[in-house]
Amino acid sequence: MKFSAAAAKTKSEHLRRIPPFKRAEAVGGSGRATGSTFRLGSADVLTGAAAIAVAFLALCALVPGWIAPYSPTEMNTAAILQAPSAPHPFGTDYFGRDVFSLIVYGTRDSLLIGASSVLVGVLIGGALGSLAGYVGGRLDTIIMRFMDILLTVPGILLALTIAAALGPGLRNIVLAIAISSVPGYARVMRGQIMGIRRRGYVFASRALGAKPSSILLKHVLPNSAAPLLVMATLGLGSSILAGAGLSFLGLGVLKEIPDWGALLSQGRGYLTVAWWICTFPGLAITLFVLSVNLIGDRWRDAVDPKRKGRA
Amino acid sequence: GSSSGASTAQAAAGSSGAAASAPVQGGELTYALATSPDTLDPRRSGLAVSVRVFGALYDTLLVRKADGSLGPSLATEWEASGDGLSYTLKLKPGVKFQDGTPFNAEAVKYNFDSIIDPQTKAANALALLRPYKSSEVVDEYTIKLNLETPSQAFLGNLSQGMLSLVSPTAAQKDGENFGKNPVGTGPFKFVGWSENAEIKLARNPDYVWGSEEAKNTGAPYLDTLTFKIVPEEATRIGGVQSGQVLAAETVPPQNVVALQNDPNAQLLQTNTIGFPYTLFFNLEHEPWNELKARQAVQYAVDLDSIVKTLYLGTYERASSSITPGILGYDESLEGKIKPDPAKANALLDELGWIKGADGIRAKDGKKLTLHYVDGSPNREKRNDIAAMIREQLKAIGIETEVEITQDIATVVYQNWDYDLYGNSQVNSDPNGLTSFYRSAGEGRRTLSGLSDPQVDAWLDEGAVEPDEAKRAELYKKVQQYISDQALILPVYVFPYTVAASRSVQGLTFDPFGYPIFNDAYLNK
Amino acid sequence: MTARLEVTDLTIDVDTPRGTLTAVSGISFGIGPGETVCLVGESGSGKTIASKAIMRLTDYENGRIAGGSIRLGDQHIESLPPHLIRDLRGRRIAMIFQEPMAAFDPVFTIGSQLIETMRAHRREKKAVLRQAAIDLLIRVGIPEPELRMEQYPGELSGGMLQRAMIAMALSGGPELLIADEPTTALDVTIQAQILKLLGELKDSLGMSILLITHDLGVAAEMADRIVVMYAGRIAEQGPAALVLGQPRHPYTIGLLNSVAAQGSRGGRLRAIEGSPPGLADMPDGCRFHPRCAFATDRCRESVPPLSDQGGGRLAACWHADEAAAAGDAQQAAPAAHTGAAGPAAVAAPAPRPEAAAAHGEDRASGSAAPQASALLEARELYKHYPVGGGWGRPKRQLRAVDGVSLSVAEGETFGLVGESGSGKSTLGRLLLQLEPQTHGQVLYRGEELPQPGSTRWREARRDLQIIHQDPYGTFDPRWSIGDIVGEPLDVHMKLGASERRSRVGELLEQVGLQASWHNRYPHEFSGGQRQRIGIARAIAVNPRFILADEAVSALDVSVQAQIVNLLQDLQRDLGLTSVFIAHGLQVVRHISQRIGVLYLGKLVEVAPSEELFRRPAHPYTRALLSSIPGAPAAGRETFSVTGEIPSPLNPPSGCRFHPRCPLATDRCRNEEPAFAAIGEGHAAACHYPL
Amino acid sequence: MLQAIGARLASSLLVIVGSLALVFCIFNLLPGDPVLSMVDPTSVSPEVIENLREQLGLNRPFHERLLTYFGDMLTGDFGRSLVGSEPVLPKILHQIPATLLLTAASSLIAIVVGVTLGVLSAVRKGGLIDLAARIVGLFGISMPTFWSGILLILIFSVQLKWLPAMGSDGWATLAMPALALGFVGAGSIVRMVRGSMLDVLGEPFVTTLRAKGLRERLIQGKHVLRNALIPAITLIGMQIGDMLAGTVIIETVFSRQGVGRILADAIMAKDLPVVQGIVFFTAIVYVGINLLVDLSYAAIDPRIRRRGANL
Ligand SMILES: Nc1ncnc2c1ncn2[C@@H]1O[C@H](COP(=O)(O)OP(=O)(O)OP(=O)(O)O)[C@@H](O)[C@H]1O
Ligand SMILES: Nc1ncnc2c1ncn2[C@@H]1O[C@H](COP(=O)(O)OP(=O)(O)OP(=O)(O)O)[C@@H](O)[C@H]1O
Ligand SMILES: [Mg+2]
Ligand SMILES: [Mg+2]
Repeated sequence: MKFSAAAAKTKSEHLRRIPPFKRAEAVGGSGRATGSTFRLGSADVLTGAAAIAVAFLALCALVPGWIAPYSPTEMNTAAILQAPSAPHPFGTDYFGRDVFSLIVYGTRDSLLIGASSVLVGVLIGGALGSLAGYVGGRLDTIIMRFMDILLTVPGILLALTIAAALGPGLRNIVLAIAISSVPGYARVMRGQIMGIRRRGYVFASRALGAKPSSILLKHVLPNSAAPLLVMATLGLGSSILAGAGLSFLGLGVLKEIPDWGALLSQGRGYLTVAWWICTFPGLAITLFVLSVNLIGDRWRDAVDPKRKGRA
Repeated sequence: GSSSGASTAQAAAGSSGAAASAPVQGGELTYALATSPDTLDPRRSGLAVSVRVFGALYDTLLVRKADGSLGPSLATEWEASGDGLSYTLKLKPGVKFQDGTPFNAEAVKYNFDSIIDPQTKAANALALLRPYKSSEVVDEYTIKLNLETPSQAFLGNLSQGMLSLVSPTAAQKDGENFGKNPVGTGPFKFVGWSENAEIKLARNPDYVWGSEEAKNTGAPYLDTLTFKIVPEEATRIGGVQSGQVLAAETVPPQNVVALQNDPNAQLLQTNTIGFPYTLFFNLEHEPWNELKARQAVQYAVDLDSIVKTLYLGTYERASSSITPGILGYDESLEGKIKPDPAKANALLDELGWIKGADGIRAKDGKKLTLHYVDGSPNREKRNDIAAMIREQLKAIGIETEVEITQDIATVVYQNWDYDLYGNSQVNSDPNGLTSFYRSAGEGRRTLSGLSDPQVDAWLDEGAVEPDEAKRAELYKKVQQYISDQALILPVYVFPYTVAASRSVQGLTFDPFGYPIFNDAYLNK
Repeated sequence: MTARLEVTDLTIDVDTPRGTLTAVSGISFGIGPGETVCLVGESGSGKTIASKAIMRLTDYENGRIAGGSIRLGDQHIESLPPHLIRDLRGRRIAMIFQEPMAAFDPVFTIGSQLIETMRAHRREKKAVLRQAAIDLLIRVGIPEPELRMEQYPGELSGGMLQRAMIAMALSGGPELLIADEPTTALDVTIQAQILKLLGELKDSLGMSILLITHDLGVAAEMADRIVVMYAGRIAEQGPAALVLGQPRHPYTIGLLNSVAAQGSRGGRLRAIEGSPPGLADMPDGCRFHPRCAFATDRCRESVPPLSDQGGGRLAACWHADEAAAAGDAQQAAPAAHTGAAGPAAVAAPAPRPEAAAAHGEDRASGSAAPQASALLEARELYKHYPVGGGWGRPKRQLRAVDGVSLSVAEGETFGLVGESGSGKSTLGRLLLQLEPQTHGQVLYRGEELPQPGSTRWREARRDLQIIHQDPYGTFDPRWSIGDIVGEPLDVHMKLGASERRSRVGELLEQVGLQASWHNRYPHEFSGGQRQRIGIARAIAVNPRFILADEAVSALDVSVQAQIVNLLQDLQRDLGLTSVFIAHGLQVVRHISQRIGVLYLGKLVEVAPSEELFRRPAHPYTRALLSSIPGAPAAGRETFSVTGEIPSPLNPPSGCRFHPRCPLATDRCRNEEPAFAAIGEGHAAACHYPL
Repeated sequence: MLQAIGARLASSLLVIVGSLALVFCIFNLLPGDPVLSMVDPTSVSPEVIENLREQLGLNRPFHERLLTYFGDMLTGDFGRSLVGSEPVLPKILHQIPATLLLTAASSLIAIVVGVTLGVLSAVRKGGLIDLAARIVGLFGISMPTFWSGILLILIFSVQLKWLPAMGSDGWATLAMPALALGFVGAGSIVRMVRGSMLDVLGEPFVTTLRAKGLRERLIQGKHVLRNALIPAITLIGMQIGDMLAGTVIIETVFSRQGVGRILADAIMAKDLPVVQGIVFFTAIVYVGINLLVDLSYAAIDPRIRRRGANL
């Protein structure tokens, strides 16, 4: 087989030779939606709607009292399992709590579970992945092997261990979800870093005499972050779902104000008699995941110079 | 309160019409269980769900009849010695284990001796058999059981499924694996168990020694009895509604109504006996060692409303430490304690717990908190009870920390780390109260942690008192003491519910709430 | 069967996120049977999109034919339904692209991609098609065609792929072959081979060719007629000789002047000032007017029509006569074949003509020999990369640089040329000590450079700077250009915020950018502007030495000229020493005092620029020079090399050039020639120097 | 080649051994005592408990137990369950086929649905189909499996009576669980495939293919898809891993046999030998998935095949 390094090199070398303008064209002009009437502008309408939704959810998380008509803990035993109606737009649950208010008040913890477990996962996974990718060599092997090992250890086992070691509570659910997500983030980050460290601007910076640490901080990390952050937007939703899953397996915490996942898990037994108890929290999760992802996609397109101008 | 007062299995809904038609031979009954048995070796099992299967696989020496009295099964006659230290039982001749091993005194001796042998790692059976010491084989069909101390509960316990009799040959041969290859004398023999899926039993054609408990004392009508293990409520009920299984146990209250209106399904329900779901205060923890604090909780919690709200009227409220149907049950306790937040507040005020700005009481800078431990998953909506109690206690200034944990063994039974913890037990004799309220030995303790010589004395007396009426009196005293001291919050009596297809007929339950499959048949 | 292509008033709109823009406005041209037409013009002038429109490929790229017609024979392409268009593509019109490597699907074999093309247009047995494919590969000069059929694109060299691409284009027997910059990505030697192949094929098959290029040399060599595009319009078109020899549009004249050509060494190039407009901000009137020396109000207000200028030539200029006259006046000097040699100050004047001229002369007359003290010296440099290995394969050594000694004098500009993969960049990196060498020494001012990481190494980084070939890739896309230019300042001098700001502003102005642009981002700049930013960064900390690695190769000629001028000015003003790597031989010749020729990791010849061009001693140098597109210089016989540069993994024995050398003997095969002096400051490694 | 396989095996072995050791450590950290969950501590005397510990070897030092465990494992002895005291290996082997089948079926669904929707949405970028496919995909990743599972049961078993609600015998019982699980994976795959299809559609070689006069369907189905799958394969591999983990919940909901349920029970009961046995199995599956991923890379991408990069 006549595959020489010279040939391998040629491609990138030649790509570099294309005038910069053309390179932009090469990646910019992608297939046109044949015969579609639904065009570019609608992406922004969607993103706008998503932004409004997220803003609304943020409002719910910060000042639920402004939005919710009832207290989330108020158990009106005279009005249990009421179908959606004007006073209770999302109905009431088996305690007689107003489902709408529950969801509004549950926003904070839900977003918190999502955000903080993603944050922890991204920080740990990102750090390990960067280390593995930037330093390389043996450290890379060790870290990635360990990530593989972590991947094979079942998530509920981790959750249980953490709950057992640190006591029950939201914090531990978050930690458990975060730790299970670490290998994924680490992998992506490592791949990114390995790609970015070969970029021209890293070479240029090194040629200028910049210190490796400052290259890592100023060039490599900021440029590697985008896919990780996009992955994190996905993670926001899946963490809430993972929390719901733990709650389903009986590892949740009984909080005064349940998060969406817990609402969903606790209400599932009522699906046939009172569909509204777990359907609306489910829709809340969907709304959140949907909007965050739409925004995430849009934002990646905006940040990623390669995708500039793509819907 | 319990209207009937009796422990008769009350089949609700459709089963009434069934009695008329003649039983049909054959067919397979699929019966969905909510959890999986741990083992089919009765000696080693610790789960009530296993007993549902034991009833089909095994027989016990005695049975508890619908009226609460003891009846013959494998033992035809029994007689206690004057000192109450031994019982002589006459056994039914001609009984064979499903592997052909004859059932006789030797077999009984083997069973009971192996239970007290630590090698067997016996579980609940060991507790039930206590204070058994040894057996003497008087002749082939007569056995004398010797006890360490007299026990009035002993005989009754012989009717419990955990003391079913296993084939000595098979038990010795299979050793540890016996639980996966059970052999008994029951109406069904074991065919196979595929874990987490199903346990398959087949009709034992030789079975002619059925107890009077079922109408059919011969071999069962069903050819096959298959237990499916279906933990998820919705799936279990869905299974009956879609016809994939013919019966499913533990119907959630919210589905009861729907099932009652379902033309294709029927709902069978019976109350269980023993100790109702009861919340125990931990008397070793401040401030719950003080009567007034406990009383305050007692007055603050509106259990009637909780039970009604959560169980939608399908569960009965418990009022005492034992359920109706148990000897000595004190009906006078029913409705005795009415919720009274004002009184509750007053009691706490008296103790010096003062409401702070956040509405939570505090004393000496310490908040008034109650550590409520409950198991997981949300069995019988017990977590929801916790949630409601938390709300109600908040109203009188108590902050409830609810801990839901999978690891009850550690949190509760090892660390005793709870202020309030709930438990229930299926039992037939009030003597079971001992394990909750009698001061335990050195270094050990009970759920309540009570240590009162008076109670100990009543319980000890009750254990040996041969006169039923006097025994009942003793246990009434205990119940009143428990109630007066506000040691517990009795919550509900658990009804065993089964959703079944209309084709299922003759399915009944024993007083413990365990299904009796011998009369069951399928209408084509 | 061959028909004429007629493009009339073609206007193409493209939909972009910013709205619909017009990329091509009302262009008309025709291609007769068997004719070669070259479409020339700077980047972004609309050449590609116009050619894609001919095959309606614009349909897939948010493009729309908004007006005009494209007629092939009697078919109106602009209105054909998709299935008919598809039938046309590849069969009647075929296309080859600039990037052979990117134009093949990397995951299918060459053979399957060839056969697939044929199957799209004819039904035949696989074996027949396979044989046809092999025949085609033979026809385009691919050795061992059967083996190549089974290979993947990644396993073939660029030149070979371009041949395969041509084979693929030929497979449908097209009447018209559109070649969009088919050789831009290739080495000069390979370019010459490919152009030759195209010429031969055209003659034997009687196709028409639409050749798109920005290289006037290529156009001069290939074209029967030339169409010059500017900003989406046609500026001038006509027979090649006329357009190149007597250009009548100021833009054509400017383009020709921008080409660094023989005899102009050291002097300033006559660049066209400014840069082409973007699609979104097209000037009114004549689109060239902002850059045109002849521009009047008329030009600003009304669009000049493409008018007949005689001799079958059309030009779109209100002042064609004046421009042509001015151009003619300057053509006193013997016109080179490209017609570009004439110093025609037609376009906007250079910023500091006098200084430039003066200095240019100085330099030119200055001695080329490195008698001044050497600033940088390389002694017996080797760089071997271990490749392969792992997973049980033996590691092999890739000899990227294989024993190079050279010295660069203080104040000198040393040019480095050679084919792709010859080791130019590697040598450059070694000289700057950005990579450790395998063997040998690099002396900076007589001392060896310290190891990476040490303080002195960092100090050296300040003195030795690099201008990268692809500036865009070396800019962090998230950094503003102020930060990019300021990065060396941050690394080497701790300046206060305002000081830094003013220094950055100064630097930006020094390279002809506005200081106020410091907070813009790289993607907002054109290629030429980006290269300026790169230069500003390189000179930010007053280095002693600059390595320009293909610093202008990616730029349009007009912009290239601007940058070359800028570099020369800066070198002079700052007293810089530099090494200038390029594959554009003319540019190297223009800017450097001495030139080294690298072949497969070895220096084969070093000589003063003019000397090298006048009397190349090594056959390889000679071959390089004669590969420069356009007719060979008078008095020099064509000297073409065959084949491609061998793999540096196992270089040929003896003289490394022998497999491609027409003069090779047994001695060349066995004995490695020494690098010996053959004249003053002129050395070559050849047994039989010319 | 042999060496490559050897290295591969070695690293796989490392991961497996590492996972087992990690789980062992985790269990060592867990408070609580398996013996306590085996017997009723209120009725059993401390001596009995001590005796049981002794029998199970639980009071020997940690490292000794670990070594013994690995030693026994080498001889094929995975120990006995602490709860049912049956041997672990047959217990798990009995359950593995069901779990593997479910994982495979849901992966198949995820891949088929995910790739199809991803391709459709990329090809019809900006159109209604695109929007629909993306939203369907996002729904997939925003619905907890237990919820969608129950919903499926209510629709297809209870209402329509088309499919059995539970069990693990026969294809009919596989349909809903695989659908519920596969849908989640499909969500991520849609996004990935869409993104990478768009990237590839922008590649210059697509223009070449069009210029050759190939049908658009051939271009998209043969060329673009194959190239687009290359970056998607890693994600698909990770999704398969996630689906294996997801069986814990799905097996419970649909009352299927499988190691997922056994694992959940064993963890709750602190039944280390069983957990270890299952982790051993999952580790092997993960290693197998990785191998499969690499093989598919090689199958799809000749560059890797020729270089024999990872195998
Ligand atoms: N699909 C597209 N979407 C938006 N703009 C486009 C598209 N294709 C081309 N353009 C614009 O049209 C103009 C002409 O582009 P074209 O590729 O034809 O130029 P060119 O003359 O071939 O340049 P080069 O020499 O760099 O190849 C450019 O400004 C480019 O930005
Ligand atoms: N880091 C590296 N690892 C392995 N091989 C390398 C490396 N860098 C360069 N090479 C090889 O060394 C040889 C010389 O490369 P170099 O980039 O110096 O060539 P060049 O003359 O600059 O070519 P071009 O004109 O294409 O830029 C090539 O065969 C290349 O593949
Ligand atoms: Mg172009
Ligand atoms: Mg180079």
